[in-house]
Amino acid sequence: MVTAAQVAYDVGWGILHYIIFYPPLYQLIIIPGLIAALVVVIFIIWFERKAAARVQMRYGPWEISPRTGGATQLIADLIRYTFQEIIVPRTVDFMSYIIAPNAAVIFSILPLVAVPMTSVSQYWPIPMDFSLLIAVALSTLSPIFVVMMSWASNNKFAVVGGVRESFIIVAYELIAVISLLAVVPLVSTFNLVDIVQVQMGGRWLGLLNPIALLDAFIAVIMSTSAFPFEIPDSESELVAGPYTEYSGLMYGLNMGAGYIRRWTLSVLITLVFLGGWAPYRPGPGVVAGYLVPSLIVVAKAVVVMAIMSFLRSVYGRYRLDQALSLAWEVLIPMAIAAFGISIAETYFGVIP
Amino acid sequence: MSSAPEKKPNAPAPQAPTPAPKPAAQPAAQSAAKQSAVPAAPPKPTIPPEYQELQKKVAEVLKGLNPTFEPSRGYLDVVVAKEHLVEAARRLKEMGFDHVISVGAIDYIAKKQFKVMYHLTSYLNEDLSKYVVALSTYIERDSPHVPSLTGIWLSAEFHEREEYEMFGIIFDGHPDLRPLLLTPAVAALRPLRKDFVVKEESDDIETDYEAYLATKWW
Amino acid sequence: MEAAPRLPGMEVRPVERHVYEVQIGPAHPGSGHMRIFVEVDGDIMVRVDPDIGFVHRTMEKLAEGRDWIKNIPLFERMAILDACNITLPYVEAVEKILDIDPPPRAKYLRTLLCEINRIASHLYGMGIFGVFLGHSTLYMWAFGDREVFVQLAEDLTGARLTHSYPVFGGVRRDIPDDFPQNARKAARYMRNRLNEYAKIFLNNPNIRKRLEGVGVLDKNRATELGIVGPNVRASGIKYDVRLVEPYEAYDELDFEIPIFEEGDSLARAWVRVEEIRQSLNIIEQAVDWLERHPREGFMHDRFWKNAPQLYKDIYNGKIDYAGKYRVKLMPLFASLKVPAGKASARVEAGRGEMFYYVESDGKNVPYRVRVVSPSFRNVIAFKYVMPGHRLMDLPAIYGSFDYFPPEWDR
Amino acid sequence: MHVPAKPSPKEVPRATFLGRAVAGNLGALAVGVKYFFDPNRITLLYPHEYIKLRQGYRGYIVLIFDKCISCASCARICPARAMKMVSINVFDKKLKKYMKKKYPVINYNRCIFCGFCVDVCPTEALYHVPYHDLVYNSMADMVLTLEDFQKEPEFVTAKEGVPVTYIYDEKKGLVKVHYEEEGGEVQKAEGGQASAATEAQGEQAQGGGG
Repeated sequence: MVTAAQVAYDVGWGILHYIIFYPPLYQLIIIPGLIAALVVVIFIIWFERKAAARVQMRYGPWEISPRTGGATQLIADLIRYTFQEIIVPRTVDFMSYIIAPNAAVIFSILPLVAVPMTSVSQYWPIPMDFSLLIAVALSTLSPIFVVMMSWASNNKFAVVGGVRESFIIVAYELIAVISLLAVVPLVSTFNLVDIVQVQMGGRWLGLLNPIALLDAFIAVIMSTSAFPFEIPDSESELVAGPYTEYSGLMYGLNMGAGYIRRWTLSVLITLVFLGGWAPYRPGPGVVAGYLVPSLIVVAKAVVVMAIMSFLRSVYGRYRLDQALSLAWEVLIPMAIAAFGISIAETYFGVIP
Repeated sequence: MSSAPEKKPNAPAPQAPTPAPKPAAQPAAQSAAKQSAVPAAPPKPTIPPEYQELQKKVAEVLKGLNPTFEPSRGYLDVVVAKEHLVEAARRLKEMGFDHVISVGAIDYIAKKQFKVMYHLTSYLNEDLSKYVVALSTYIERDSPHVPSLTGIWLSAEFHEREEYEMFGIIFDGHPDLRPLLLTPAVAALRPLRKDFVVKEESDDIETDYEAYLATKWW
Repeated sequence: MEAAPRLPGMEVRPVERHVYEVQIGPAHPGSGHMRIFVEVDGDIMVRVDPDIGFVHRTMEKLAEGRDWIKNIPLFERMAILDACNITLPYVEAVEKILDIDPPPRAKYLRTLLCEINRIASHLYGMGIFGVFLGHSTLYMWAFGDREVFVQLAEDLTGARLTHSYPVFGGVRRDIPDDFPQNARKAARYMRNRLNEYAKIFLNNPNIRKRLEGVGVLDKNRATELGIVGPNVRASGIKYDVRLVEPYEAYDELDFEIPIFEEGDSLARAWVRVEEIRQSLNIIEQAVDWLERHPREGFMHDRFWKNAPQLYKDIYNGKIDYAGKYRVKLMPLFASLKVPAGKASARVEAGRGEMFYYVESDGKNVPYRVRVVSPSFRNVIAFKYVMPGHRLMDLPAIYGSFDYFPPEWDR
Repeated sequence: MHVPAKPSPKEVPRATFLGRAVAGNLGALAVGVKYFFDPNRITLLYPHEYIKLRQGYRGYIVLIFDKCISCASCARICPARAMKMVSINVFDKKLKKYMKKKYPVINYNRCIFCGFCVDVCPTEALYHVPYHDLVYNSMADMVLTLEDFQKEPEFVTAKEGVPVTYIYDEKKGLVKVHYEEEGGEVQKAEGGQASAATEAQGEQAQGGGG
């Protein structure tokens, strides 16, 4: 005898397990993917503006909802961007002009399907054996579309901005890759789950190898052109850099793509250096085994992002050649040194 | 007149319109000279006293170029003929006047003349820094040509461009004589010449009440 | 691919091969109303042509149609954040033709407002400089702290920016009763703040890298270009009108003229910081002097000797609705005729030497007023200093000269 | 007393590489963090608060009709040609008859608030009201009639907003204080000087404003 309640229960259970908590979908769409990213980005932009306002003798967003300190300002901005007219100039290359921002957003989220949110193997979106490599590799895709945008825009400022972006891509990718992979000798695996498990006891790899953490942190800032590396779209000489010709939702996508990329890389840094869901040990079941650890990761990554956002109120922007020389002459040697530190620590047996 | 109050700091005197002058406490001859009684008549224009010495020097330097000195205040107005302008400029630069403060022109429409003035002073020669010398010349209003001094003082470049567009004075030999501030169409009007009249609201202070309330001057 | 469509109003100009022309401005987030044509070869600027005049108001022409006193509010519009310094040389030049010398208290009051304005102007310039380098905190700080001095100026004159404060023969107000202590508090506050400015901006390694060795102007080059103000003092030239030809009360005050030798953008920023310190000293000295001395002699006797009792009552605050310490203008000002003559005057305004040439032919309007503002004399530097630098140095150089388009356009 | 200004050569502070990379960064970050945790906000939340300006501020101008002697000095000195003299019929009390007299009217489209008219008026028939944020519905409304010119304009912001004033402080520069509190203090102190109590209140108000 099958009752309606049973059917409803079964269907609900099925939706919960095979649709909502179906790992690839869950990670791409819900946490830490699109929805979480959107919420986090809204929070981070609000935080960025509020933090800058605190330092800068003013209130920041306030008027829209005085009780929450203007927290809904970004939602209002989102709505405005959504309903703003999208103006496509006559001189642009239409297809690539439209594709580039969308692709940039999609490829920014993509690395999130390659990271684990729990140690329970049932909830891994992909096999985790080489997940670190895959995530790092996927994270390098989206900046290409910024260059594409600039070229499609057919605008002088956009082209100069795109050229700067491409210079910076080459510089920071190496740092990001080397410094993220610098932990591999230490844990002798590419498996992100194992990397997190090693850090369970409180020995975060960021503490064991702070230089690699610092390097990765700076590389993320560089990759998302945040201060002090806001070079491609430096508004004091290039109006908005590669995004000059974009308006409305398309411009919102461009801005969002940068933040989402920062979010993705922050999640990666959290997993690799800051212990992921440690010290929590995932239990059985969807909630204890998947939802809770993923929320812990999100919380840690938000802190990382907040620190990155705070730098806006302290630093100006570097010149392009100075940023490049900083990358090639200081940060890459530092990344290699971090690699060496890992090897040395392995030799002395820091990780049992 | 309230004079040199710094010598009597404790004087309460909230209203003592004419405090007794203290001749013994007068600080310096220089400030005493400043406090000379206000002349009722308009002042006689002369060469200012602090420039007398410089005038002799400049006359010495410009010997042979027939400089004349016009009465002025705050600066020394040296007038030379147009032919001698470049030579005079060269000699003044050798003397130490190393940059141009201003290149100004005046339209004397009644005399059909322009006066072009190069106000000069010095950065590197600290004795000359306190003086401003105007090297000036009169040119015909109908054919306003004057040799450019940009070759001697590079700092005159933008000033000459400005006077070119404002007065239509052509600085011969200027490397880049284009309008600077105005668009070419406006510059063709020669806005700073006296025969260009700015249309503004009338200066009448009295007006009809209805006309005033209907005014569109905003 | 077809050629780019010819848009209406488009102007096609050939440029050299390998050269890429970028137009910075005129509707530009930082620069204000001006445009710079920049030709870049790679990332290096090879030719820079400032195209100015977007806010040109032909002040020299307008002045020829206005009464003598009406020109004071007119010229003020050049740089409202530096209003007293900008109008002072005009007033001085007219005073020279009239052959009057303002009484000491008026001189000190003018000096006081000049220095308040100088600080406000420097802070404004530093703020814009900060936002050019992407440093929004300095921008907000400078503008926020400028508010302190704008407030002081408002207490003194009754208007935040367009003070119209110096008039022929004197000033328009005396200091309020609580002004000295407020000014001292503001000075002490600003001194502490300048240390924090140094920490977050000038000694910030990021900013130092941007500014050090950028836009170097040596002594001779600066002289040749005729750059003015703090910019030449950053190049080691000992030139300041307050030093070489002291006006108003500057010859009685104890202060220093900071001179830097480097001549780069960083030195130009440091000059301004040091000048703010000196201006704070001057404000304190001027306030001390004004407090020590009786409230008399704020207007030249020619304009105040015959003042009726009502004017004195208003000055002393005996009329309740009229305010206190206001110096009434004699009706004579409305129809002032200046005798024929010509004079020039210069003062050290916030951005540099401000020069006026005034010629009168005895009428109630000037015959010719030649105005040379410091920014106008600095604009030539863009043409000759920028080539050879990278495109990203443009804001660093541009901001370090403390540009102000309304001032150079006049 | 003649103390000439003196040039004083100065040097841009130099830093070693390590000092620049470590001390410079840490110093900048420390200042930023300090203000993050202890912000010094001076923003005026405008329609909710408004500045109660002190007497002497050059705000809107009001005519006292009975004091005007029709001398036209104000119209003559007006640099913006905002003030004009208009003739109207008024009853002269001395001569006991109606006669044409001239009175000033003002066009606020043009007025630049230089205050020359107020300062030049020989009978103080004009005065400033200490506020300046007014709203007109159209530009024609800003051409005031003689009747409007005699009334103090309605200060709309004061109906909803809280009056605040800024006082000077050594630590924080300008501190926003609620006006009533300060006004009460001033009346008690009778000195016109901001006492320590008002400063404490100012900090309180500052804290509450966040």
